[in-house]
Amino acid sequence: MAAVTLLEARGLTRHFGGLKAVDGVDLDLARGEIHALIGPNGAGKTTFVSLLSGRTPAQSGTVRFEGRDITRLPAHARVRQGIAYTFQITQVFANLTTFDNVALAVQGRGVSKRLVRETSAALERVGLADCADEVAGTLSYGHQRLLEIAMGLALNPRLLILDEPTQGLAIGEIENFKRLIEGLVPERTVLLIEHNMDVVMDLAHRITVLNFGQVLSTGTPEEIRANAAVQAAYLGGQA
Amino acid sequence: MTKGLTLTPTRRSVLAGMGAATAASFFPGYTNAQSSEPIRLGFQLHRTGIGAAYGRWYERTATAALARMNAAGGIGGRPVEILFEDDGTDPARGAEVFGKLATQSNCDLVFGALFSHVVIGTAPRAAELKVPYLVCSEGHHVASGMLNRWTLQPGITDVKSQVQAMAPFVTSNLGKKVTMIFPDFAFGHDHRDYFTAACAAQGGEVIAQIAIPPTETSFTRYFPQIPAETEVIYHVMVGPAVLTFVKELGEFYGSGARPQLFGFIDSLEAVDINSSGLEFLDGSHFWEAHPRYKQADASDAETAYRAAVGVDDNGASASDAADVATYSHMFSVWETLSVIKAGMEAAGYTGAADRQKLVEAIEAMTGFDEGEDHPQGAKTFNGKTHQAFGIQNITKVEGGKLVVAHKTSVEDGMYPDEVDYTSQSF
Amino acid sequence: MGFGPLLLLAILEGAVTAAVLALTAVGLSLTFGIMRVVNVAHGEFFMLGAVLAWFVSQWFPDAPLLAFLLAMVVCPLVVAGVAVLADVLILKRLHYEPEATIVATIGLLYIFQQAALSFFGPNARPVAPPFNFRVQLPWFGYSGYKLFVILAAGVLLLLVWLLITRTKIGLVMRATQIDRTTAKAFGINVDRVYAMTFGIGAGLAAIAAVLVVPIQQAHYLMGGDPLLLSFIVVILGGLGSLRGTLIAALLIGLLDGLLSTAFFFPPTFAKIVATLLVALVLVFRPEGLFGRRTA
Amino acid sequence: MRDRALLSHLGLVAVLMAAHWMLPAYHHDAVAKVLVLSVYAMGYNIAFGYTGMLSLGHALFFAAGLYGAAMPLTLWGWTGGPALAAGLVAATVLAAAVGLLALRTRGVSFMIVTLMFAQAGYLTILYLGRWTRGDEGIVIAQPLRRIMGLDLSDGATRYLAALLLFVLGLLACLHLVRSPFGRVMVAMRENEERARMLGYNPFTVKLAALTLSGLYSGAAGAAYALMFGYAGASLAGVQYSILPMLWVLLGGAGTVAGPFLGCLLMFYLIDYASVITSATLLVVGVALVALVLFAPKGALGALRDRLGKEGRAWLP
Repeated sequence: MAAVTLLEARGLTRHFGGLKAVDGVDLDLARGEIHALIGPNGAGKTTFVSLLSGRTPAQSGTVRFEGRDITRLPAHARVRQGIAYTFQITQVFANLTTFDNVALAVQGRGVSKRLVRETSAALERVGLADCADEVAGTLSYGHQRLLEIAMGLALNPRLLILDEPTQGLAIGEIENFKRLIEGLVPERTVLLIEHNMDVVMDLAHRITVLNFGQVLSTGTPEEIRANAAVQAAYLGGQA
Repeated sequence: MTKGLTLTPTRRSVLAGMGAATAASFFPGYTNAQSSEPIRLGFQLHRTGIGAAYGRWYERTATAALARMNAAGGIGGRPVEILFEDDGTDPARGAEVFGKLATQSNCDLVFGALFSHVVIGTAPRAAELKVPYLVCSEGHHVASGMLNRWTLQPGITDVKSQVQAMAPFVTSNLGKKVTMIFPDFAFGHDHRDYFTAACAAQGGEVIAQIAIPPTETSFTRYFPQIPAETEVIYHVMVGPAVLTFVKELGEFYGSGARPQLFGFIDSLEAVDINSSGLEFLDGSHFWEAHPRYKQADASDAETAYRAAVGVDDNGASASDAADVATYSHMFSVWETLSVIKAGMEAAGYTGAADRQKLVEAIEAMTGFDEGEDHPQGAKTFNGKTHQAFGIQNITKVEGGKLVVAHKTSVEDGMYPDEVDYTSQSF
Repeated sequence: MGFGPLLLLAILEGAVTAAVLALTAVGLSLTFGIMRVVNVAHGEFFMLGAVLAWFVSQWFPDAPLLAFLLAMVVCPLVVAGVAVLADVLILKRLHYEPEATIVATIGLLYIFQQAALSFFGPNARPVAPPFNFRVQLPWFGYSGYKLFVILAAGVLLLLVWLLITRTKIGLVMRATQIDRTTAKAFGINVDRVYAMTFGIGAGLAAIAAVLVVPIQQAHYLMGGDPLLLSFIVVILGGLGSLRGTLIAALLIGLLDGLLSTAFFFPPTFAKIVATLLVALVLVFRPEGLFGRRTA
Repeated sequence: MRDRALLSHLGLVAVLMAAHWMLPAYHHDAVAKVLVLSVYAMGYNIAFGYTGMLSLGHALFFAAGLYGAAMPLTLWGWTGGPALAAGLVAATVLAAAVGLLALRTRGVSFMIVTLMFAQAGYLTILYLGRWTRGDEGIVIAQPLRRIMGLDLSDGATRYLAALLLFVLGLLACLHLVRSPFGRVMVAMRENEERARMLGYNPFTVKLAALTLSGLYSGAAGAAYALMFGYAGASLAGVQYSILPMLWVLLGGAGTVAGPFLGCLLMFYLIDYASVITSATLLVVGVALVALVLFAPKGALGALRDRLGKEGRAWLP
C-alpha cells in the first residue's frame, strides 16, 4: 500500500528576508485525489506549490514523489517525473500558434510520430481544436486559460498543479472546467489553488488551509467547513 | 618557368592590336580598352576608417600626379583617369573594392593602398583576377614573399630596409643601449625584429623591448620599464593615440636629463610638430622617407612636387597651414604613378590583355633616377622581390622644424632576396 | 624604479582612466537603467563632446582656461540637445523596442562619425590643457592636469549622485526606472523623462570627453573604446547602482595595470587575463557586483 | 508540393543558381561573399533570432573557424578538407565552452560576457602575432585553397562552393526551425520560465543552440579562409560580432532567409553609397534608421506579418 501516497512534503520552508512565506509545511497527496489548497491572500499558497514544482528551491524540508526524494531536482526534471504546473497569471507563448503551444508540451514526452494526433486530441479535450492555427496571443482570456490547462494536460502528468485556474472565467466556462477536472481523476492527481469556494467545495476531495505560511488544517470539505479556526482565519472573513 | 615560356604565347607573338581585338570580342567587358579610350587606374582609397588621415592626402597626391601626367600627354598618348573607391581601411572591404575596380569599372590596374592589413587582405584578389596591384605601403609583406606575382611595391622602401639603413646612425651618433617602444602588433613586431638585428650588427644592443597593447590610449605607466642606463629610446607608435604617447613621454621625463629619442615620423604624420605638448621633442631625431620641411638644398623636382600637390614649405596644405600633410609617405603615390607610366610604355600596353606584360615590364626595371618623376630620390628596384629601395632621411627637430641630419645611401638598406616572384607563374 | 613607485604610477594612471570611464559609464547607466535602451551610439556622444571641445578651443587659441571652462558648459549642452532630438525623432517612435533601438543607434553611430569626419576631419587633434604644471615626484614626473581630471570627475559624480538621490528630477527618474506604468499612473510624463534621461546620459559622456581631450586628442573614431568599456562597467557594477558603476570603473581602470606591474605579465597578456577575469566575475555573479539578485 | 516553406526557399536557391550564369563578374564575386557571410548570419540567427540569445561575441566563433582552417593550412601543411574540418571543430568546441560559462547569465550580462570572451580572443590573436601576424593577417597561398581538387580561388568554382555551403545551411536551418527542437528554441526565446515548466532544461537547450550557432559561424569562417585567402585580426574584432546582428535584424530575426537578405542589403547599401557620395557612412546610417523606423522587424519579418497565416506558412 506504499503507493497510496503520491507526494509527500515534510517541513518545507522558504523565507524571503524576514517574510516567512512558507514555514515548515507538511502535506500528503493521495493518488487520484483532487486536493484543494486554500488560504487568504499572502498565505503562501503559490510559494508552496513553487516549492513542490521546483520553481523555487526550498531552504529546508523534503519533497518525495512516488517514494523518491526530489527535493534537489530542478523544475524541468520534476516535470519529466510527472509534476505539471499551470501558471496563475496566464503564460502561454503569445507569439506561437495554439497548436505549437500544446505541441511543446506533447513533444517533451518523447512523442514524435503521434505528435500531431496527440496535440490535436489535447486541444479537442479543452475545446480549442478550432483555434489550432490562431496565434495564442490573439485568443480571448478564457481561451488562453483553457490553453494553459491543455498544456498542463498534454504533459500527461501524474500530478497536475493548477494555480487559480478559474480566475477570470465566465460562469459557463467554470462549469466546463469543473467537468474537465472531474474527468482527470482517478488516473491523475490534482492539486488546486482556488479562491472560488463553490469550485473548491464541489471538486475537492480534501482541502488544506494555509495561513501565514503554515498549515492551519487539513480535511474533507465538510470538516473544513466545520472547522472554527478556519472560519475565523479565512472563511469567516469572506463569507 | 622563365619569362619567355608563359602560357599565352599567342598574345605575345601576335600583333598587339590583334590580341586586343581578339580579347575584346571574347570579353565584352574589356571593350573599353581600345587605344583611344583613356587608361583607367583604380585607386584603393582609405577615405574612411583609421587610415582616413592618410587617405585624404593620398587622394590629393594622386590627383596632382594625374593632372601632371595628362598635361604631358598621358600614357603612350592615351589620357589617364583614376577611379577612387573607399576601402574603409578594412581588409575585407579592400578586397571587395579591388574586385569592383577591376571587374566592374574595368580598371587596367589598381594601386594606392597604404595600410598593411588592407594590402595583405587584397593581394589574393589581385592574383585571382590577374590584375596588377601596386601598393604604396612600406610593409615588408611584398619583399618577404608572402604575396604574389601581381603585387608590387615600386614606390616606397619597405620597413626592413628602412630600419637596417638607419641603425648605424642610431648606434654611432645617439647611443648603443637602445630601448624600443612599439605597438604590440605586426607593424611593431617588424620594427622590433629588424631593428634588434640591425642594431646588434652595428655593435649596439637593444636592452628593453616595451610592447604596448593595441587598445591602449594612455602610456605613462609603461615608461618606468625603460631601464635607467638607456641611451636611446626608439619609438614607433602609430594611430590616433600617438600624440598622447609623445606628450606623456615628455611629462614623464620633464625638463631633466633624458635619453636620446629616435622616432618614426609615422607617429606624427599629419600632426603639427609644434602642437602644444610636443616642445619636448626639440633636439630629438626622426626617420623620414621624405622630409616634411623643405630643406635648404631641395632640388627643383622637390619644389615642383610640393607646388603640384599643394604643400607649403612646412609640409602643410598651401591653403590651410593647420592642415599638415602625410608628407613622408604620400610621395609613393606620385612615384608609383610614374612607374605605371614607364611600365605601360615599356610594355606597349594597349589594354587588359597586356596586364601580364606590364608586370613583366616593371620586373625588368632596375631603378629610377631622381627627378620630377621621383622627387623623393633615386631608387633601386629589385624585380625579383618586387620591391623598391631608396634613400632614407634622419631629421632632427630644431627650432620647430625637422632638419635633415643624415641621408642614408640606397646600399645601406639592401638585404639578401627572400623571394623570386619572377619564378612564380602568373 | 622600485616596486612601490611603479605601483603608485599604475594606480595614478588607473585612477585617471577610471575617473573618465566612471563619468561616461554613469551616463550610459542612466539611459540603460531607466530607459532599458542599449545605446550603441553612446561612445559617439563622447566623441562629439571631444570634437566640439576642439572647436571651442579654436575660438580662443590664446586662452586655454577660458576655452576649457566654456567647453565644459557648451559641449554637454549641445550634445544633450542632439541626444534629445534623437530620442524624440527616432527612439520614441520605435517605442524603445530593444532590437530596433540597437539598429537605430548603430545608424546614429554612422551618422555622427560621418559628421565628424566631414566637418572635423580624419586627424587626431590636440586641445591645449587649461593649465600646465608638472608634479615632480621623487621617482617620476606627473601631469598636474591628470590629477585635476580625477578631482573634477569626482566632483561631477557627486553632483550626479545628488541629482539622482536628492532632487525631484532624480525622484521622477528613479520612479520611472522602477515601474514605468505606475509612474505614468502618477502623472509623470514618461516621454519627457526619457528625453531628459537620454540627454543627461549623452551630456555626461560629452563632459567626460571634454575632461579627457587635453590628455587624449579628439579623433572621429575615438568612441569605440568608451562604449565597450562603459558597457562592461555598467553591467559589472550592477544595473542601477551608482556605487557599483564607480567601483567597476576603478576595477577596469586598474586591473590590467596592476596585473602587469605585480606579476610582470606582458601588457597585452595582462589585458587578456583581465578581460577573462571580469568575464568570469560576471559568469558567477550575473547581476554584477552590486546589483540586486533577481529571483 | 504542398510544403510552401520548402517551395519558397527552393525558389531562392533557384534564383541564386540562375544568378551564377547571369550576374556580371563583380556582382558574381560579391554575391559569393554574401553567401558565405550569410551562413555566419544564419548561425547568429539560430542563437539570437530563434533562441533569443543576444550575443555580442560571435566574432570569436567566426574567427575560430577562420584561424582554425588558416593556421593548419599555412603552418602545418594541411590540405583544404582537413583544414576546413579543423575550423568547424575549433568553432564548435569553442562555442560549447563559451556556452557552458556564459549561459549561466542572461540578457545584458550575457551580451557583455560574450563580448568579453570575444575581446579576449581578439587580443589573443594579436598576442600570438608570431604565427597570426596579428592585425596585418596572413595570406593563404592560392595552391593551398583547394578541396577535393576544386580550386576555390577560381571565381566560378568559388560561387558554386559558396552556394553549396549556403544551401546546406539554409535547408538545415529550415528543417531545424520546423522540427520539434526548433519549437523548443523559440519557446526559450518567448518565455524561458514557461518552457522550463514544460519540462525543458533551458541551459541544455540554449547550449545546444549556441553550439550549433558556433558550428555555422565556424563553417563560414573556415570557408572564408579557403575561398578568400585571408585571415586577419580585423575579422575577429567587435565589428564582426555586431555585423551579423545587423544583418539578421535588417533581414528579419527569426526568419530562415532573413539573414541572407539582410547581408545582401547591407553589402549593396555600402557599395552604392560610395557611388552616390563620399559621405558613405551618412548614407548607411540614414538607411539603417529609416529601415528600422519603417520595418522594425526587418524586411522579411515585416513581409511575414503582412501576409498573416500565409506568411507563416511561406516564411518560417
